[in-house]
Amino acid sequence: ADKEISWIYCGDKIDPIHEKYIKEWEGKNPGWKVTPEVVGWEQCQDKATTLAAAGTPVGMAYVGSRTLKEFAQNDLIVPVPMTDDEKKSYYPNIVDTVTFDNNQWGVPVAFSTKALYWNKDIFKQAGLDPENPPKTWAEEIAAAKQIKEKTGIAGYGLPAKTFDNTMHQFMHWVYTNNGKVIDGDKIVMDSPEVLAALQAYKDITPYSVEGATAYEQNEIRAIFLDGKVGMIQAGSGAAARLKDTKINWGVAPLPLGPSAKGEGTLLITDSLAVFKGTGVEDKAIEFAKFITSPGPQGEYELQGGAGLTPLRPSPKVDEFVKADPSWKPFIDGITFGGPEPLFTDYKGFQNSMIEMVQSVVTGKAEPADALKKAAGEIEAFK
Amino acid sequence: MKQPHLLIHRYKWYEIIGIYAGILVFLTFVLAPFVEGFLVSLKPLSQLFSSPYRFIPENGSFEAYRTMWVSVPGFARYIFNSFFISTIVTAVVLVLVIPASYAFARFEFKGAGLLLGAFLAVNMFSGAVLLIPLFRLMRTLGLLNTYFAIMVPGVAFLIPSAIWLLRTYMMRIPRELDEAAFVDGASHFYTLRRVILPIAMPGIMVVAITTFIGSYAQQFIFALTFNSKTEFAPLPVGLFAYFGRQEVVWNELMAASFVGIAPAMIVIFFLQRYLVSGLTAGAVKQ
Amino acid sequence: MSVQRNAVIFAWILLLPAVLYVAVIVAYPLVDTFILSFTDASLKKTTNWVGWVNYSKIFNATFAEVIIRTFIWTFFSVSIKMIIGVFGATMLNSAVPGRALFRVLTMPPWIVPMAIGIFMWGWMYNGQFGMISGMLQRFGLVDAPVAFLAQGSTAFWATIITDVWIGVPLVTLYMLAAMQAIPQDLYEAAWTDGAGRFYRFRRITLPLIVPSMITMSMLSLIATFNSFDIIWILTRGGPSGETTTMIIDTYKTAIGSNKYGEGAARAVLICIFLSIFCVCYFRVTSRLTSGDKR
Amino acid sequence: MGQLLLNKVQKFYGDFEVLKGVQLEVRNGEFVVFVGPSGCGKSTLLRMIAGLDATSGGDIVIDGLRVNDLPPVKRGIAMVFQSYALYPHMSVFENIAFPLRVEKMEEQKLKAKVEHAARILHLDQRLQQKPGMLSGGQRQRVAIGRAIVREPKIFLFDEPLSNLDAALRADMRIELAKLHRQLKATMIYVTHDQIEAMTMADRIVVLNAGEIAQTGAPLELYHKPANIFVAAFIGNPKMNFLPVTCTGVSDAGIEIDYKGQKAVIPVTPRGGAIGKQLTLGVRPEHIQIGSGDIAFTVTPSVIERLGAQTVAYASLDGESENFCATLHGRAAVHPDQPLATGINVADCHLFDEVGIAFERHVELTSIDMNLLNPTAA
Amino acid sequence: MGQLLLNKVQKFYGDFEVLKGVQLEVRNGEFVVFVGPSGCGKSTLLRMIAGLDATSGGDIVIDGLRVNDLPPVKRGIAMVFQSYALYPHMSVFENIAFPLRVEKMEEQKLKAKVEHAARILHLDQRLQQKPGMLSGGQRQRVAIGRAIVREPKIFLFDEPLSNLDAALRADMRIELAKLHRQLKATMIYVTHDQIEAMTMADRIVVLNAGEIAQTGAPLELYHKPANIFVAAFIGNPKMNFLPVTCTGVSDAGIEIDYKGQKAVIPVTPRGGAIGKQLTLGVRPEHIQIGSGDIAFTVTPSVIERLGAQTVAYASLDGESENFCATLHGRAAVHPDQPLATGINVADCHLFDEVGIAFERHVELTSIDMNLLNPTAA
Ligand SMILES: Nc1ncnc2c1ncn2[C@@H]1O[C@H](COP(=O)(O)OP(=O)(O)OP(=O)(O)O)[C@@H](O)[C@H]1O
Ligand SMILES: Nc1ncnc2c1ncn2[C@@H]1O[C@H](COP(=O)(O)OP(=O)(O)OP(=O)(O)O)[C@@H](O)[C@H]1O
Ligand SMILES: [Mg+2]
Ligand SMILES: [Mg+2]
Repeated sequence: ADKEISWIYCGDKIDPIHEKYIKEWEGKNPGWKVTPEVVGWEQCQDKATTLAAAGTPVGMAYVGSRTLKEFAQNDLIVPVPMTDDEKKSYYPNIVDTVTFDNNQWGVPVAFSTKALYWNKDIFKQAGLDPENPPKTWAEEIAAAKQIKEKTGIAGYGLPAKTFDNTMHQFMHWVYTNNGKVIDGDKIVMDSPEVLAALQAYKDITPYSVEGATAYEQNEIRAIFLDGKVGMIQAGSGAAARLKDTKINWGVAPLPLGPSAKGEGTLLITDSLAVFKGTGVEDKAIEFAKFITSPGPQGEYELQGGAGLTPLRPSPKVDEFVKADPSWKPFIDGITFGGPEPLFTDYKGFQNSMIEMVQSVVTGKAEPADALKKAAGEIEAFK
Repeated sequence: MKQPHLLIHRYKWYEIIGIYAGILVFLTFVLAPFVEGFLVSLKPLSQLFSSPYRFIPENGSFEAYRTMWVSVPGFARYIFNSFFISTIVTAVVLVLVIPASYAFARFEFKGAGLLLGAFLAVNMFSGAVLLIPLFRLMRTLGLLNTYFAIMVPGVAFLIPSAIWLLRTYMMRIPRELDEAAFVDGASHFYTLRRVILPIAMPGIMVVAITTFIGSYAQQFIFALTFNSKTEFAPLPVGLFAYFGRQEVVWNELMAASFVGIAPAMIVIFFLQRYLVSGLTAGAVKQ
Repeated sequence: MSVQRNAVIFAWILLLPAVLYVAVIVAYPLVDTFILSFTDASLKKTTNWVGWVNYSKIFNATFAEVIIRTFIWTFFSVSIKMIIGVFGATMLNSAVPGRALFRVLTMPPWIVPMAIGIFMWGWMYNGQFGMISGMLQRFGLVDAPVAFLAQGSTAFWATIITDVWIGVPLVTLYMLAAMQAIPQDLYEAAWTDGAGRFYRFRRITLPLIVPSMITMSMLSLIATFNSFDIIWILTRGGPSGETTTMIIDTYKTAIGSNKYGEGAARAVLICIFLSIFCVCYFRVTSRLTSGDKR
Repeated sequence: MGQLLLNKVQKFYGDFEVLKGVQLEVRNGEFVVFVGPSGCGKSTLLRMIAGLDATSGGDIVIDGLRVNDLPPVKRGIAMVFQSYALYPHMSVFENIAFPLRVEKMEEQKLKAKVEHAARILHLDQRLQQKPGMLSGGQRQRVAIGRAIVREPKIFLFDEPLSNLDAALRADMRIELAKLHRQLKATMIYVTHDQIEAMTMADRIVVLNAGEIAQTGAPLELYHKPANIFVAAFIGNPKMNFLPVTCTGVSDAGIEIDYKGQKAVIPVTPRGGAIGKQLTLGVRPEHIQIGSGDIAFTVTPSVIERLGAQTVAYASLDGESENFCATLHGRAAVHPDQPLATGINVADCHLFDEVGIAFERHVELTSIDMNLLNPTAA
Repeated sequence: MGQLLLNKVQKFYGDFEVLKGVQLEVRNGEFVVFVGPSGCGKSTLLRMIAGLDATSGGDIVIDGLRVNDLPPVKRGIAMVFQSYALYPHMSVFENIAFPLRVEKMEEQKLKAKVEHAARILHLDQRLQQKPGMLSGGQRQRVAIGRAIVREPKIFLFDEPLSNLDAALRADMRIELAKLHRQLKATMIYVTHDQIEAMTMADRIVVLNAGEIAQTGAPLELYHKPANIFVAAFIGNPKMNFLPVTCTGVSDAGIEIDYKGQKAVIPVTPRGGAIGKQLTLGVRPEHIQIGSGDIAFTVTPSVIERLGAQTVAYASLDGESENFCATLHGRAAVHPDQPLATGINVADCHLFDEVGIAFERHVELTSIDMNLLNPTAA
């Protein structure tokens, strides 16, 4: 009988491009079969974890790269070492997102970065230059204030719901101010850079969409699409949607904080992790590398609409950016971007971060205190 | 309007208004989310996220009720699965619960109270917490990725309340009926089958309905964890198919929800009489 | 005495399938959970016996807050459910045309898959696009959109309301049944003595449904205490943990952070709390209902 | 005051006419008993008087006021239900006090009233108990107590004794009769037990299928039943009926022929009876051993010896119904042994072919002076 | 055969001794009635005989076989329950056929049996109906039918008539008596209605608080009650009791003094009675208007005129209980008017200070020959 590589595939259905390449790979590897199991995004990762924890791991799963450390430390996954050539083919910093203990633990399969979207009509209405988006936090806050005061419309969309992307959004601010949460094994979050980011959050809140803690980023995006907020930071997916609206919009690199060294963003990747104990680890690695190799991956990520940023530079990408300049800010940010911090108890860390953001946004705590408290808490989650 | 014969049921005009107002308030609370859900299902996706809030959807249409079948092709199968699973679960629960309730209602034996309490305690642990041990068990039993993976734990968590309900009902059946059968030489089992079972039918109906609905509602978490095969997935899991990577197809999701619960609603509509009276009666009117 | 002994044996034969089933499917995982609560089980392949560590870890200021919050949340949710349920049952119990239809119309929240019901509430609570905020703005009661899930205080109540909504149909149904079991002649006697509708409700209906209310509130209490999906889908226990109840905390610990040992300890704690409740309940009811028989 | 007038009172359930225009006047202070077989409409009529059931036609007038549309409390009535309708969750005190609490009576006065009622009904010791702890008779008294405290003009009772056992029923009968004299209130009492009716009523109303069959004092119904229905219904064991032929009419009465024996029954004849098939009625207690104006031999199949009385049941030739005789306690009768019996014409009742009685020549006042003035009792 | 022996049968509920060593023998074909007040243990005893309740002590022997540990069906008994315990979902036919279905009797034979039973009980027309559509009496007959088809050795009835109304009760009494003669089976019948006991029993067993107070033929209990309890329980209205003093003893009987009047009661004396407080018992039906061996004047407060009889209730000086007299239907008594009455010593009962009767000089066989040979009835 055929040997099987089971693959937990997040989404509602298998992407046709992946389907095509699975066929191709199966054709090249007779006796092998890839059996994807489609699981909705909400439960995708939990399912892979549960299966592994219960001792029946799947061959391969689509997981957020942030969990790789936890999996690795608990001996659930096998390393997927990359050759230097392979590493070089990616944009900078991307390989870092899957690297831990000098080893790669997953193959990046999806990548996203963020940029600032602004509504030109609202800018105009508020007396701002619609063609000149804010370049720094100070400008951004000032613009938000002016919009709010002149038009009554919220100037900025700040998502702060108890949701994972609340931390992501904040990490964009940290990385646009050259901040860091963890350095090797040391928590370095209680730093002036991060404090400045948190202070900026506090400063912009009054001019943001009412009730920030009720919204996550997709909901904020919907408000922007509805023309009810001046600026948001969002992924490439927003651009695709904006094209269907009457809104006059622009997209620019994320504004920078006072300590910034250059354009930055949080680099979020999802990876294919190969689980230990299935007996097909080697073949699974082989397949993972195949399905993320420049050919298939390039086709997959440039379909647009899914909000993905290309993982590797290529002539095709350049062509693409030329055709649609709104892609540029997303790629420019990569150079100074940082990875999601890797923690053993990633959820614990994330909860503390969300808590910190929320306490500042709702005015329950001063930024400095909140930061100190969170920095203390996350020590336990390394 | 026909005047009731019992004058105590004759209302003054202001009482009628009061009652209908009360019912209106009550039903508003109960149905408001459905109204919202229904409106959502009528609006085109692009219009969903638009303010100011408009109660009546602009150029609303039933388009979602058509496209939902297209965007999630297996949807009919999910509804069928839900029905199928609930039916089997209900049948198994009844088979297990009827004799047990009879034992609790009729026999005095040591530890009856304790055992009854133990059944209640099952409800104190929510399924979510037991997920991992349950998963191991399902794997040991080799039930993963089958219909059984959803049915087996489902039955276990529905048994306690079913026993409580049916036991109360059976206790109201006059004991003389058992005794008469016993005197006539009927075995306990014969008595249960020929005497108690038919008389307890209204109570069994109630238990069947509540179990069916309970099973309908509970399938999600078990289905998700213990089953990976799309062909066995029930409605609640199917509904999650409308959550894309970036986008929830809200209007189709709501449309699908309404279509999905329609069969259960129809069942309830025809059985509500039995529901209320089955809970009330119990006593055998001779 | 053999007659009796045979009966007892038969009773056990009848019980055996259900008992065995529940024992294997539920009791086994329960015991597993109990044992787990004394280990450091996590994603790691090896687990160690740690004794009471998990339990001692639980007791800190934050968790005390969670416990208190859980109790308050449960208390309000159950009370409001009972109040609305009794109110609804009273309305549906009146002899007005259309009541059969109205009775059917109370059922949907019970039938609809829970997650869907919660999504619909999520829509209602949405500040920008939701019905409640929209209506309030339309009628000029507020001038800016209100995001009900944004503030701890409103989110707390929003989750309670949703929980109430899901629980109300069953409570209403039971209360309706309890009311219908009250003999009609009691009302006629009271009416003959001049008691008005409200007086009859207060002095006859209410006292006589108390036993049913107690039973229902206990069952409801167990369900509510363990109510998970509602809070999880609406707020994930936020903002700032202000809707985190014990079960949410347990889930976050066990499934979210993969600390199975600590999660199990929390689950055991929940069960202990509920058991204490139920014992008290049996005490109270047996006292309340004694001597009330006609 | 507690005077009640029923004027052509009708009740329909759908197309089914339960009460067919009942016409009745009840005097103040009277004790009226409605009797009749099950389903004849007694309860329905009572509930209409109480204001619990709607009236389909006719008027109900209490003390000159048409009350058809008034709620019960405004009619000045109190009702004692067959099931007692005690509130199981309230103590005896609270049960009795209920109507006063509704009125918001001041506590002091309320207490005095309840205690007074409890004393009358010998419930003083039970006031703090719940109804569940009381015996049937005590419950019944609580129900009456609840009616008493309101001091209604009219008491309505719906088979209040039917749930009690025989001994208790006898006791309660006496207590109710005493209570009636004590309170001097109008009482309307429904029962299907004719002994209750006979012993308690000033006046009995016999209902048959929604119509009044006869109204009168108990002994009037016993001695002068207006028709076969009443004759059969009143008296226990019930009257025996024999088919006879009318052979002549005179001032002394009607001459009849029973299987060849002729006798003149002292009743007032009505035109054209000669030759017709009539029905002769004779009560079991009027059959004597030996001979009489009409004599016949019966063979009892069942003998019931009650000590004080002996009841013999026999089948007569060609009759399907039992023929019954009540004899004294030591009567020498034995099953399956033929017995010579006789009846006197003075004890006989005679009914025409549609069941209407011929009036007997009996002076009722010679039996009970009260019949001259019923309300004086 | 259907012979039953109860040997020191005891029943405890916890520490509460419900039956205190009951000793009784029931002959084949006998109709035995257990009577006694509510709660005296009648039902418990019957259920122990049936095998529904366990025995705490003693033996139950049916036809020489100790059956204590046998299930009901092996005891050869059939039981008719007070509530009839009909299966509401089965037709009358199926209800009656139930015991035969349990036995898996062959269809043809089963049908014949059920139809035979239905004919006996006049249920032929009702076989296809459900119990809910039947009247009380019909339901009762179905319950009996279910007992009959099994052809048990012993029939057990637990108050089968208590749910019926008076008229139906009288009819069913006769039918049951007929049935007993027809089937010639042993029947044990529980009731708390002493009229039922008197009319149906070959032998009555009076139970009082878990003990047998007296066993005997109905008229034996009526004329020669062994103690005050039985004297009061048997007879309706119940016996009147007067406190008297014993002033002398002779062969003719015991001389007593009642408020100065002296009389000799014809009873067999027992040692040392002189000077003691005794109780004189006299039944209401033995009180006559005018005079007698003992005379006294009473003032009736309540008069019940039943037509055939008149019952007068009066209070005697210094007595709390009602004094009751049953007079003939046209007796000239009126409430609150003093009435001279008398009793004859031959009708009197006399009880010692602990309530045990002195034996009366009455020849029972002069009243009913059956008492010589009770089973011949
Ligand atoms: N709600 C109703 N709908 C239809 N018919 C009714 C209703 N209530 C009573 N009846 C009919 O009216 C008739 C009279 O009923 P009612 O209760 O007055 O009888 P009753 O004389 O009190 O009998 P019982 O002695 O059995 O109490 C019966 O034939 C009964 O079937
Ligand atoms: N299961 C039981 N547990 C405790 N006591 C009981 C039980 N059943 C009966 N008793 C008691 O035993 C006594 C006799 O009861 P039983 O039912 O035999 O009386 P009964 O003579 O049939 O009365 P009734 O005429 O009211 O039917 C009563 O005092 C009763 O309280
Ligand atoms: Mg009636
Ligand atoms: Mg009994």
